[in-house]
Amino acid sequence: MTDVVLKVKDLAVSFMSELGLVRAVDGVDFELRRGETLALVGESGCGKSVTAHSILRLVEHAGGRIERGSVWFNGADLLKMPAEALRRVRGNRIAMIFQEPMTALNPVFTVGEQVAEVIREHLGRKRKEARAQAIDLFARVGIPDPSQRVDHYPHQLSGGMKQRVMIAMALACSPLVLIADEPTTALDVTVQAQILDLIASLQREQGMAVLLITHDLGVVAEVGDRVSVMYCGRMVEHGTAHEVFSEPLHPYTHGLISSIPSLTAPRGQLRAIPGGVPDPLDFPSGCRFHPRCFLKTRLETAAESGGSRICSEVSPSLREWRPSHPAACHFAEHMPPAAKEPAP
Amino acid sequence: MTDLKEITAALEERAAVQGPRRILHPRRRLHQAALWIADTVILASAAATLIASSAPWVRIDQGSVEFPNFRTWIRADAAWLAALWVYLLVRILLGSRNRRGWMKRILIRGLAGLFLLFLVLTHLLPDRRPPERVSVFAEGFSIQAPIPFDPDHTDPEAFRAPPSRRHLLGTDTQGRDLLSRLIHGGRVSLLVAFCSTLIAVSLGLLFGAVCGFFGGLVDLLLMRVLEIFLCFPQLFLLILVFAYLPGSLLAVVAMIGLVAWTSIARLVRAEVLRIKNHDFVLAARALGCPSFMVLIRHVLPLSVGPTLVAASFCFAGAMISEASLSFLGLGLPQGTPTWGRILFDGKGALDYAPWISLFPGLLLFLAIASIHFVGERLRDALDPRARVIAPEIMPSVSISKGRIR
Amino acid sequence: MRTYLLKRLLFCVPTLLGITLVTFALSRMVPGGPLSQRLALLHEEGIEVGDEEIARYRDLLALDRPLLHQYGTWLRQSTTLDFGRSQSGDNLPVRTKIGEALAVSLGLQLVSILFIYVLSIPVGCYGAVCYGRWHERWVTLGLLLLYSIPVFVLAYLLIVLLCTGQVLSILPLHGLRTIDRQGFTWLDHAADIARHLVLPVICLSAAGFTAMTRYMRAGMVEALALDFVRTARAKGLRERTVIFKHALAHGIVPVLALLAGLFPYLLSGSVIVENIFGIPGMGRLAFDSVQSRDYPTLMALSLIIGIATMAGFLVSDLLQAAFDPRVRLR
Amino acid sequence: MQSSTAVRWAVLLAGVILASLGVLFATSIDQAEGEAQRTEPPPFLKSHAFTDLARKSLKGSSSEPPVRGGTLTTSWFTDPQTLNNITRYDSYANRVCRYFLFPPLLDIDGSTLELRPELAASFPELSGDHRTQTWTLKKGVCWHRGLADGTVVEVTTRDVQFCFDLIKNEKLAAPHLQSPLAKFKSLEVVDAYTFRIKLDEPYARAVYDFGWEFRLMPAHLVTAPPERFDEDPLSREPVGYGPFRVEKWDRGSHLTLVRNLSYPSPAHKPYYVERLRLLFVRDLDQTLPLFRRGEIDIAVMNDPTRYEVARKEDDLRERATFHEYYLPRWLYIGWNNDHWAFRDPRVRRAMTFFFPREMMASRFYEGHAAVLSGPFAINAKGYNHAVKPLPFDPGAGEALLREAGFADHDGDGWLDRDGKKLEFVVLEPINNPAALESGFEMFQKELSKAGVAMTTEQMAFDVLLESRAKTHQFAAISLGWSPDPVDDDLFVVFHSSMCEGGNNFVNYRNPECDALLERARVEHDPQERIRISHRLHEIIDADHPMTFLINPESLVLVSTRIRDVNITQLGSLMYDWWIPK
Repeated sequence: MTDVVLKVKDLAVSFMSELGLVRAVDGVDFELRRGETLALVGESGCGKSVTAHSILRLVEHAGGRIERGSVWFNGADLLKMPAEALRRVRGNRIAMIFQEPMTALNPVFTVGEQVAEVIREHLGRKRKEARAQAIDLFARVGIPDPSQRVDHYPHQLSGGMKQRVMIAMALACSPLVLIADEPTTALDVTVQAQILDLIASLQREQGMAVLLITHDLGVVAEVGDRVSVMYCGRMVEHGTAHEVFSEPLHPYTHGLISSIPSLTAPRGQLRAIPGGVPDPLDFPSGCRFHPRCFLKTRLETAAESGGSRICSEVSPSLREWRPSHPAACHFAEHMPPAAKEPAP
Repeated sequence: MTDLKEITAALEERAAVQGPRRILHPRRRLHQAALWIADTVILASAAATLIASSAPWVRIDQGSVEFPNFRTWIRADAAWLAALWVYLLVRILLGSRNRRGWMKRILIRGLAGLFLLFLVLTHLLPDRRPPERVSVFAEGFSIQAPIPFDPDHTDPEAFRAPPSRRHLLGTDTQGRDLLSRLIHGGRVSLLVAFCSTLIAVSLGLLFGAVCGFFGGLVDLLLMRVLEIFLCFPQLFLLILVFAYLPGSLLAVVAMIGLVAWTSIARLVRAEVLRIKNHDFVLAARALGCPSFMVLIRHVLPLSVGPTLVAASFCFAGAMISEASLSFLGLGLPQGTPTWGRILFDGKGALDYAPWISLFPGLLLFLAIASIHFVGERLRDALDPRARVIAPEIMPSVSISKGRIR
Repeated sequence: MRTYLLKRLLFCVPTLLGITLVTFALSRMVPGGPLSQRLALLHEEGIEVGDEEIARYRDLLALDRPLLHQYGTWLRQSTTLDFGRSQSGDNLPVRTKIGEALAVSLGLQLVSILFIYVLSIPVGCYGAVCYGRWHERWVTLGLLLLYSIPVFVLAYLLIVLLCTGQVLSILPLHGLRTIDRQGFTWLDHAADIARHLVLPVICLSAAGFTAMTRYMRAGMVEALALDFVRTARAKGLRERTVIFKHALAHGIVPVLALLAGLFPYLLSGSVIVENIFGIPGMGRLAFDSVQSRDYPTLMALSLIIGIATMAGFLVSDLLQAAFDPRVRLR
Repeated sequence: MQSSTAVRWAVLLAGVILASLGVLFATSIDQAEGEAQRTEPPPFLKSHAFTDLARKSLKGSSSEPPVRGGTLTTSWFTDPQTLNNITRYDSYANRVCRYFLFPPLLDIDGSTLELRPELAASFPELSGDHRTQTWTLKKGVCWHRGLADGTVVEVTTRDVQFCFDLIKNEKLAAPHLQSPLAKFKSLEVVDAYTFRIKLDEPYARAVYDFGWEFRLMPAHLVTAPPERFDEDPLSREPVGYGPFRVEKWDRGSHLTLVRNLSYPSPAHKPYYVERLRLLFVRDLDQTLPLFRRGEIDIAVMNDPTRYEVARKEDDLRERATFHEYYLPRWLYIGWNNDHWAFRDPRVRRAMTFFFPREMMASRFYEGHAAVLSGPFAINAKGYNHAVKPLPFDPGAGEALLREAGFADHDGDGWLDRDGKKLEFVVLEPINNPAALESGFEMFQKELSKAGVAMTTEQMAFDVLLESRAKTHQFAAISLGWSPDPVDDDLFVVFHSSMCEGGNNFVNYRNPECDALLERARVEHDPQERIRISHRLHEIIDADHPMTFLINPESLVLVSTRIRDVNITQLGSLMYDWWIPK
């Protein structure tokens, strides 16, 4: 077992809203290994961003409350750590980049200053030294003539360039873990590819673990080593990218994969998962996917009575249906391989 | 944090259908109190003649039943009661959750009916209080008003009396009951504040919208006019008002209004400039709406939010400056009881009869605090970002053990 | 930058012309005038003045020349800073009168502005950071209490509490300096003035401070909700840096824009404070010249207050441009 | 927020508020009891000293001999506009110049209100037809500043000639001086100290006018030409010859006068005080706080209620003596005699019946005002005490109105006559004292009970005078008059010729009154002048063109630091006050 850098156990985060308590994340477990890219995948609103933000306890500032669970990093639980100790980890050992580079940088300070301050803070460098280090960081992330760009303001840079600055900022103290919260969603496709290549090369260079949060399965297929699929605040499937894409064990994953339009496949109506994201206030009982699950309907029709009722009563826990390929579904063995038989 | 935005959108949809169960705002108790205070102040001012008057409500005198209080009513009383019904109407419509509902329909119709009745009454009643021929404390059974003193009734043996059972808030240096003067004074203060805010908002909106929306030469010229008015300290308006129409309500309202509108104009101009380049405005233009229509239907409604908030602060400011004006000898004539005037008259007696200034000051504070919190509630209500997800989770810093490190 | 300053100066001219014209029209349109003011004073003294003396006196004051002509001569003279002589009876050159008053008032107002900004920024930040907590709620109520007390009531309360000896007698009550100050070192002079300025500055800036705090808090609440604050935290900066560097730099910009509105506000507020604390400043001079219909002083005052406010605008715009690089001075 | 902390905080805050209220209540005292009904003229001066230290400072009670020196500070409302002796006209400049810097030829003795020679050696000799006066100056009176080389310059007829020519000069802008001295046509210098002036027709008060009005300036120091005379540097740094000279004038803040012993001051005005400081306090409510801090020694109280409260405070009783005296001033409501309703004297008398003057004097003025029945100060010799002021009697008022034909014909509750409702507006200057304002409110209430609609309107004083009073565009007007303390000339107020251009705002025309006024102007014998005034008093009370209200009392606190505190008929002039070491 390559050493596990980050281990999240039974994480649950809730928000208080006018309509009552919203459990955005309800018991999530996953591990992140050194040098590996774990992709956290799910529809919008399934709690993947909230999970990412609660690792560094940023969610508390956005009003969320971490109800239970623990995040193990370097033998310590980040959630119970005193604020000062956690602060020394943020940006230093675990770094994070965000989705909209447009607003993620402070418009009134130069980009160089915003990177140098991390170096000054964590590595204790003097002002001039930090600036020099910032310049060569810009060079490493591929920003042209960095010595000039360092004194520019965010509104003078393009989206892609700003995301490179964010990456430079994250890599300033060569962190062990990089959490990338949908880093490419706001960028157009060409720039997206450059950013992903950049992250991959830096990862290889520093042996950094990357937790990539995305809803774009194409990105997962390309860079993801292992994949975790989330639905309504719960983990429904883990596995290596290859396994999950070829033989998904959970109907939701299967539905996701089969809804990817591929250039080669014959034209025709796109297959989409029926129904919509359930109401965050009252999730369906038992397995949260059962109202939209094609497997459940198929089993009902196949008159194996009593079988499908369990779906709507007991919420399935993660079971190792295949070695290191757990899925949270009662009838995972009946899952048809994705490639051969697309869902109805 | 995209999915937080998704969750908000989902909740928003849900709230639109079912309506949020309870408004979760860190200041909700304060806002509630503020609304109650505003209600009581407006109710008291509207029914001032009923509440604080030496003419009893009903007098039964050897078989003949009289209503002396009603005979002292003048046109202003009826107008104020009409205003009260309008206020209640607005309060019910805005306050409650579900717009529909049968109970509400009846209430609205009832209030509208009463409103018309009082409008009619306004024309029937004389515009000046008829002579009090009948001696006030005649014999026979009579139901007194809760505060049995007129605002200008001098109580010979209670000069500068501290608060007692007979005079709840004590009397001023001329032996007049302070509580009844404050109630009647509330009327004039609210009127002054309302009218000057009306002037300030209307001028401000007009100016700001035109300046912001049309830009170019129009903006250049109008901004110069705005600057002229802004450089014009209230002091210089004294010239015109000081001799020309001193001491009249119109003068005081004009002076306060003409100074306050500049800040609203600048606010509206900034808002309009910001909203002008939004997509939906360009879309409206693309659809061929005449620019005037675009301004009125699309741009202005959006800038109403901050304007309302500024208006509520201007309302509060007007009540205070009315007091400062009386300090300069330019406020309303010495006889008319307004909160500012009573406060000013009591200033000399601060150390030997402090209640004369203390209670109007307290009342002024309560009124201004309630206006401020209502304004704040308005701002939060109109700002979509904080509406559904309770601002309790608005970004705030978790301070461990109360120290910002 | 220079073209911007030139453009701003160019724009000042029509505004200043407008202000002086409006003041001129206002003062002439109002009934009464320096002559009737003087006759009223004489009536008060029981002295009766015959008609021919009044007629001779009127043409000495040159009141009956055509209005536009009077405005033209005034304008020509004011370009050489010769504002003529005050008609309020003391016949001092207006320049010296305003000079004395400006020196006093400018000091008082600048200290007040400093006091307002220095205090309102931290309190605004505190209000934003602890928005919704119970102690912040009491602070807000306290600020509202301060805002809703008219200036003169606050002044009298402070005087009764701190000056007259009924409770305390630690602060001086009247004027800017103690009268017999022989043998004062410059330090004593400074301390003396400072002690005299304490109460006036507090009264003058109380309302301004509460209003500014409210705007500051609104700006900070908005700034704290922006994404770069989250990034700053994710970078592991200290909480102090996140708030007072990142959020404050963004939240302070709207508050700087208010600087322009402070000048005229402070001037009209200082009328009351200068009257109560006996400080011969611009507020009192303006109020006296309004009452005694002293046209030359009024015109000069309107010009100088206009210039001061224009300067206020310029300074606030420049500050905004300095603080926010996105604002390009064109 | 946990409810427990909120409760705790609320209780704490309420406690603080109640405590501060308690402290302030402790100093408040029961209200004043009414004064007894006034019948004969009230004594001119009532001085109260409540502690033996205070008694020691009263006039004549201290045994030690007076000592020169010390500084006495008092507070005035505002600066004198200018101290140029020729162009000064406002009351503050008049007081500083007339009493301290430039004493006139004849001065008024504060206690006896008689003329006394001051700069003049003696009273002038009058020619047979009273048309020429020969004045002689006192010798040895020197200007505070002599020539550049330091030689002392004495006040001589050279200065008198210079000033007389200056006043007669057309280009000089000083109507307040040229108008009263217009009667004196020419001046002839006899020798260094005597000069003769001529009038064109005899005038009884000519000696008083010239002696009191004529002003001197140092001829050797004046530089400005007549048309720009007030720009002379002497306006700011005045050079006088009187008992005091200006040490420092900090405009808007204070004026310090220091004693000049070279001036031969008359015996009754020794002026023991070394330095006199006038503090300009714009807000009258600050006088008492300044007095408490000891920054001023004399506190003139503008609010009778505040005076009554101060009189009962222990710490002020130790530190101050309390003085109440009548300065000549009478307030009135002038009814426009050409007004359709007020043309009838019965209606005017009815109005006086409705005004509760005694209640206003005793309640709102806390007993510090005397109700008047005629246009004279209460202590003036001319006041005829046989004419009693009409009592407050609404019944008699209504009877008079009915007699004048007013009744509620159309039943709307308001009195009217041949279709016109009795409704009028009383014009008032802007800041009338609060006590008078309350009096008017009571008046309004009483009239409203009787069915007469009265409202008040306030206006700037000069506009009120210029555009409404002089042009008779008013129904009723509330004004006041400060009569001349020595010998008031009512000609300008009541003579029919004064309706146009003069001060006869109410259009009062009565031939017998005109005759009396003309005789008073030429009558020299003081006893005869008093009989004329008494007769005038009776006529005016009968015609009742005005409702005479009150003569308010001046209320002054003087610090016990000062000895021999003697208040004269002209106010606190500090003739013989002194401050022990």
